[in-house]
Amino acid sequence: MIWQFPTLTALQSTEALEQLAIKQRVIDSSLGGTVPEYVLERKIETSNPFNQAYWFPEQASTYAESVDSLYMDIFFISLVFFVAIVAVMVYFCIVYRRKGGVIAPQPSSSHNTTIEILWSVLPSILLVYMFVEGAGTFWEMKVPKTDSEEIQVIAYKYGWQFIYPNGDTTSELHLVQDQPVVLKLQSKDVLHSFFVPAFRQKQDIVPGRYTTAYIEPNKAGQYRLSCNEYCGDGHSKMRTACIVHVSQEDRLANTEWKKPEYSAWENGEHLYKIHCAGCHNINSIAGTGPALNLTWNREGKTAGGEAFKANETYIKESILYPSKKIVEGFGAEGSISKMNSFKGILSETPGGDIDHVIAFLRYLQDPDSVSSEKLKDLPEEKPAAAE
Amino acid sequence: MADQHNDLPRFNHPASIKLLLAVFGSLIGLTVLTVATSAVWPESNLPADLAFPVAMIIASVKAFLVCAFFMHMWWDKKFNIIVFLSSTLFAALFIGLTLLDTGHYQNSIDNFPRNEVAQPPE
Amino acid sequence: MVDKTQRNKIFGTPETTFLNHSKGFASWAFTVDHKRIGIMYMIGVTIALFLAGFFALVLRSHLFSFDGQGLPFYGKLSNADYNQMFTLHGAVMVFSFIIPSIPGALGNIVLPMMLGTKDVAFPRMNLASFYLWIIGTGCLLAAILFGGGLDTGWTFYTPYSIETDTGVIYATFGAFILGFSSIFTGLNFLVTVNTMRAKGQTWFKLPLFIWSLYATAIIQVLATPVLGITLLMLIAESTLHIGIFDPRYGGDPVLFQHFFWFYSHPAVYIMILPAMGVISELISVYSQKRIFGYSFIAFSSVAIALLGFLVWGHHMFTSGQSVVMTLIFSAITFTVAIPSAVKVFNWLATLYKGSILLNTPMCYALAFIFLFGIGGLTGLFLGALSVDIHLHDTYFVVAHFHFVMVGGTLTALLGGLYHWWPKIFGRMYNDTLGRVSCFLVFVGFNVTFFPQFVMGARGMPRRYAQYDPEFQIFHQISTIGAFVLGFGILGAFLVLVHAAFYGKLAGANPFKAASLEWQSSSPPDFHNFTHTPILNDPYDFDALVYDEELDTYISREFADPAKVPPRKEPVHH
Amino acid sequence: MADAAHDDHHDHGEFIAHHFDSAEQQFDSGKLGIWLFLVTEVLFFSGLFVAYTLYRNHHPEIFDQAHVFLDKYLGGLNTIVLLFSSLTMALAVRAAQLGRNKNCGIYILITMVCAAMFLGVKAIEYSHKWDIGIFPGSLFALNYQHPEPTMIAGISDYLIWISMIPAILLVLFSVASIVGLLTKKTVFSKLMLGMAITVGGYFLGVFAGYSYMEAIMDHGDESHAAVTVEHDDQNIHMVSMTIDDEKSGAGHDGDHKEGDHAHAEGDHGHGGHHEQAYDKHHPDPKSLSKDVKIFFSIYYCMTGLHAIHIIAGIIALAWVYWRCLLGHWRTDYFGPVDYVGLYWHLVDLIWIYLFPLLYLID
Repeated sequence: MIWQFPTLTALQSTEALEQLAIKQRVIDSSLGGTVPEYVLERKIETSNPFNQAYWFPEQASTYAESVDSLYMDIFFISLVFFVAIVAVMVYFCIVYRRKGGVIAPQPSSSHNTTIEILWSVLPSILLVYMFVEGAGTFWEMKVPKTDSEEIQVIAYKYGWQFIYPNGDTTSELHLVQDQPVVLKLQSKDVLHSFFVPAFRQKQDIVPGRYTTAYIEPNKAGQYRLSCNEYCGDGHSKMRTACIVHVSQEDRLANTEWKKPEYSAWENGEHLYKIHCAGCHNINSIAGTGPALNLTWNREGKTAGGEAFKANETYIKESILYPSKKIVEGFGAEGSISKMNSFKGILSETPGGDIDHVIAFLRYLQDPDSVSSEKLKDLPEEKPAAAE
Repeated sequence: MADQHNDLPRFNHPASIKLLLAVFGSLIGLTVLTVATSAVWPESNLPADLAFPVAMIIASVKAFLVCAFFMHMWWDKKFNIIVFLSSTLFAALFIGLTLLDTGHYQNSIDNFPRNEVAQPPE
Repeated sequence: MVDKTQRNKIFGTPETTFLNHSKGFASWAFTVDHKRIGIMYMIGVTIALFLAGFFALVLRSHLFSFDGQGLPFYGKLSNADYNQMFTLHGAVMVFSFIIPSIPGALGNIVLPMMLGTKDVAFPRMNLASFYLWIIGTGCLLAAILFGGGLDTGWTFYTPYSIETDTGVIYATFGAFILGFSSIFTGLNFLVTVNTMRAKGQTWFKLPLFIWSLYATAIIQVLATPVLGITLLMLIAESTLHIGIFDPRYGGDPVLFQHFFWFYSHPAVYIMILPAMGVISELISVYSQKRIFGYSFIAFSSVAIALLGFLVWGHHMFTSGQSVVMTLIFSAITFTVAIPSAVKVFNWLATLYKGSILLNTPMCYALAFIFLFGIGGLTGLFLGALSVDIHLHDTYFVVAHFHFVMVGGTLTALLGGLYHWWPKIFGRMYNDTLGRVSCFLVFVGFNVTFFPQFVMGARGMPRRYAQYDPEFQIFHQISTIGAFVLGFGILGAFLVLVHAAFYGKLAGANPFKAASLEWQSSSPPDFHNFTHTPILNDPYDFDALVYDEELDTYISREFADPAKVPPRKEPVHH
Repeated sequence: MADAAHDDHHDHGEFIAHHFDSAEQQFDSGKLGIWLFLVTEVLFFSGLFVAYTLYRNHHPEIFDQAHVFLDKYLGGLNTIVLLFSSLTMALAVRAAQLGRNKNCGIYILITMVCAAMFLGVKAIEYSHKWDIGIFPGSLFALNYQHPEPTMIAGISDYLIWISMIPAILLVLFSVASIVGLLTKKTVFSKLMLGMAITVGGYFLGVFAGYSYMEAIMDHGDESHAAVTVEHDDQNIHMVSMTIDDEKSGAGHDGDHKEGDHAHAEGDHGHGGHHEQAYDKHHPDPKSLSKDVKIFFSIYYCMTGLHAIHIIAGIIALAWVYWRCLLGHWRTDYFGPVDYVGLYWHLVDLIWIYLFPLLYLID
């Protein structure tokens, strides 16, 4: 077992997804019990270090290629410099070695400003190239396209949960080829880091805030996904798979979706994050709209000077017909609200989405006032990740 | 400004008592001024944004007086002055760059629902 | 010109030296002599090196197989034990070994002598620095004995370091104390160099080792206090929950990283700058040639020290730092490459037309150029943003900083020890065995860490107790290399220890070196010099002539004029 | 030290260390050394200033809510005490420069007394905060009835606990001084007397702070009716923090009702900042942001670290004072006074910034 060399079976990248079986192997875990581990076989060129395939796993995202090519550029630049330095060093050591113990240095210059300035300035041109190239690709990695799908990633000790726009969850990441995705990452406990080598993408996950990672997967296949920031005893167990499907249909059919069990307010919060968080804060600071943690049961005035109380009726009306009663300070009387109507987007039925949002608003004011009983049958929404 | 003491070694520059007392007087004056400003400012029509810079300017004037005369910087070697002032430069660098960065990502913290942060064990 | 008896008294074998002028435990424990403190530091850091090296071998053995089965005779390490091993390896190596190694051991002994003075400016503070080192290291190790170990990684990242129930408080307190030890050394060196140089020794007549120690000391004084307050705040966070770093109480973990790296990036230069200074000395002495581009090397040290304060964010490219700051930090990071490259080019130019003696210290110097070359160049990969995103926190980074820290600093430390050993103990080492151990270090090092570049680029994350089988072959090569490296280092120290007791007498200046410390007897007198040293250019090797009677090199001024060969015209351009 | 092997050409004075060539070199080294040490001090504090700046920038509201618990007049008193100690320190350095050991000793003693007095006032401030549950970090539990009233003669038991240490020191120093007098160890006796006087300074500070609190409390009680009607800031100030909160139970309750009323009114405000309308000098714990405790964490870290520096300063000053008594200072050897002086001024400098940053937020 110890001397068993790894098998580097070539896997044709064009193979259909059906052939991509996840091999599950159970290995002994010091954490107690057993933990399944995904062993992913990947194609790696093993003989030629001058080829980028030697250094890198498969390229499965749009920017992977430019990362690799910059790497190889720096590799060759470094190689030239390194070989030159070592060759010069060895050459000097042979030619000018002390012979017979006689100390006889030959007269030579001890400084030469021109040459010193030259060898300071010329390499820096290469450095500028490296910076510009690296920064350009970095920008691509960071700035999402507008039509990207948003997937919530929750990292915890020691595992992953991926929540798709319809609320379904998986414990592996399932993406669709050529469908850009923004991952909104959050951590349940300590620092983690999202890393998929095939995408060349990595992002730390910081508790208490969101971080985002943007990916444009462009090649179907199954890749390693690992935690890259030390998080405790199970750090090296915090691995899963990232599966890029050829199409949306394929993803729907070949994924084991887990339907979540939410309580009303939890679903409300989920809806808040999807639909409201852009304009409404929940930290007492007004954003484009009023802060929602102060909303429930609040009494105030509309832009027109009319008094209102933020009860169920008012909130329901504000979500469905935002322009009717604009809160003072957020728009003129009679103008069109900055907020879009959510009619047809959030269900109005009793026990539906709007009621869940209201439960969330109440929860924000007083967590004890809201039942935490789980909802067994969440209303069916759009199909998974439909665009 | 130092007293004339020709018999002293050249590294010895006693400051005059008058000067020290004058500096002390100004320091007390500035302290009273800054407390008074802070008491009056909120009620006055002066722009609220300026209260903090004004307090800092007063503090810096006080710091200058202490450094220059109590700490003898006025008569000290230039090198020592550079050494000391460099510390504020590096502290400013530390504060500045960190502030710049946290300012950029502060949104992602503010928008994070606080109840989702793992709660401390009771 | 002095008479023969006096000359022999100055350069001959001395009767009393700093080693034997007083005896007994107390004469060492309460000494304020910089040389004795230096030797105590040397022993201390060596123990720390072997301890941390032992941890390294344990964890490398563990990684021999992908599922954590370890070596057949070795048994198995649990994940928790593995995490403790890499943490202790890192923490002891960084805080107790590398940072104090060259300044504490070599700098303490050599710096005052290079300045022709009797001691550092504050000798008692120097002793305090050593005792703080002992207390600090003791606290670090107390984490193992009383605190249930330490498993945070040497970086103590929050919130993990607050949540874990291992001895983080012991360890952070230890690192806090070690920080003060480092500050004391740096402060002492800065003042000594500023106020206590020999008469007529201007800044540009200082050996480059002094320049590099000076630049190091600037960092120690400016950056280390920030580590102090960071660790205090971390302790306050884990005991009182002050809510600065812990998100559960409203804090920001990324802020901790800013705090930590504001110190720890400059600390990287605390580790490497003195090594560069040692190499500058070695290259010029063993080529018997004036160092090429003295002022460029001198200023590049200071430039590295100051630029080092502007690039801490490059440890945080993936941490959730803002995009704007990431771009800024990346751009500044590349500028640090220039002064480092300048040094390498200047060392090569010094070799040109020299008279190169390939003895043990020079072998280490050449190994340094090779290994630091790789370490420095791989830094470019990590400075380039897009590539760093992929390589961050993988074995590529592990390999990169080991090439700089071990391939750089440890190699330079060994080279420096071999270079100054005859001066410190008055005895010569076995050069053949020295070179053999140097070769083992060089080969073992490359075998250990080169495969890690490949692993890293292929996506092997660091700090993994278990890993995918495809990486196993690289880990196996690496583990074998680590044992070779361990034997090499052990051998290098055995050769030195043997030399200190049984080596041939070395003479005052066996290597024809021109800086002032070689104008004392070997070992030096308690007061360093029994005469006022004659100030000459530290790189003017023609100022020295061979004295047959003493079998060593002495200044022309002391030599018999009849036997002195004519002075070559110095070449100045 | 100067053994035979050490052929010393210099006329080394009594206090010139063997490795220095001249008094000037020794002085310059010491001076550069202390400046560098001050550099490390500035950077040491810089970490806390970073924390302060960030939280003030990103969460101005918690600073707004929290600053009402700090009394700018007590802070101002401490500022003046420290500035005065700086003056006497500068005078002490001057006396040492002129070789006047006795004057120097007196000035140092005054400096030490001021330092201790500063700590006394701080003890009043701290114990008041603890009385109402303002503890650092997660211990923070603002509650005007906190803790159970266990005060002795109207004095906070926290204050009594803190004052135990100086009280013990006072006894020890006094006894040591008398013993020294009896055994004719004059210098030792004087040193101990000086230390006893220094500790006395602490109680002076406690007394000053306590009297001030009493005064504003009395003032507040007399004009209580007027206060609530006129909303006179000066008069209502600190009512919530007077140590007699529990004694004047009735008035206190009334105050709360007043506050509850204001709260109810405040609810009708708009923009979600209804807590702002609440009586700003007596805020309801529920109306405060959860993060207010971070302000107090920063406050305790900054002022606590500063107080530790004051204590270290007193120890250093005591050493200088001792050497004054021994008559060590001469016109060519006064370095240690100067160095300790520089350190003391730095402690003052840091307070000069801490004062407006923490106390004068409005």
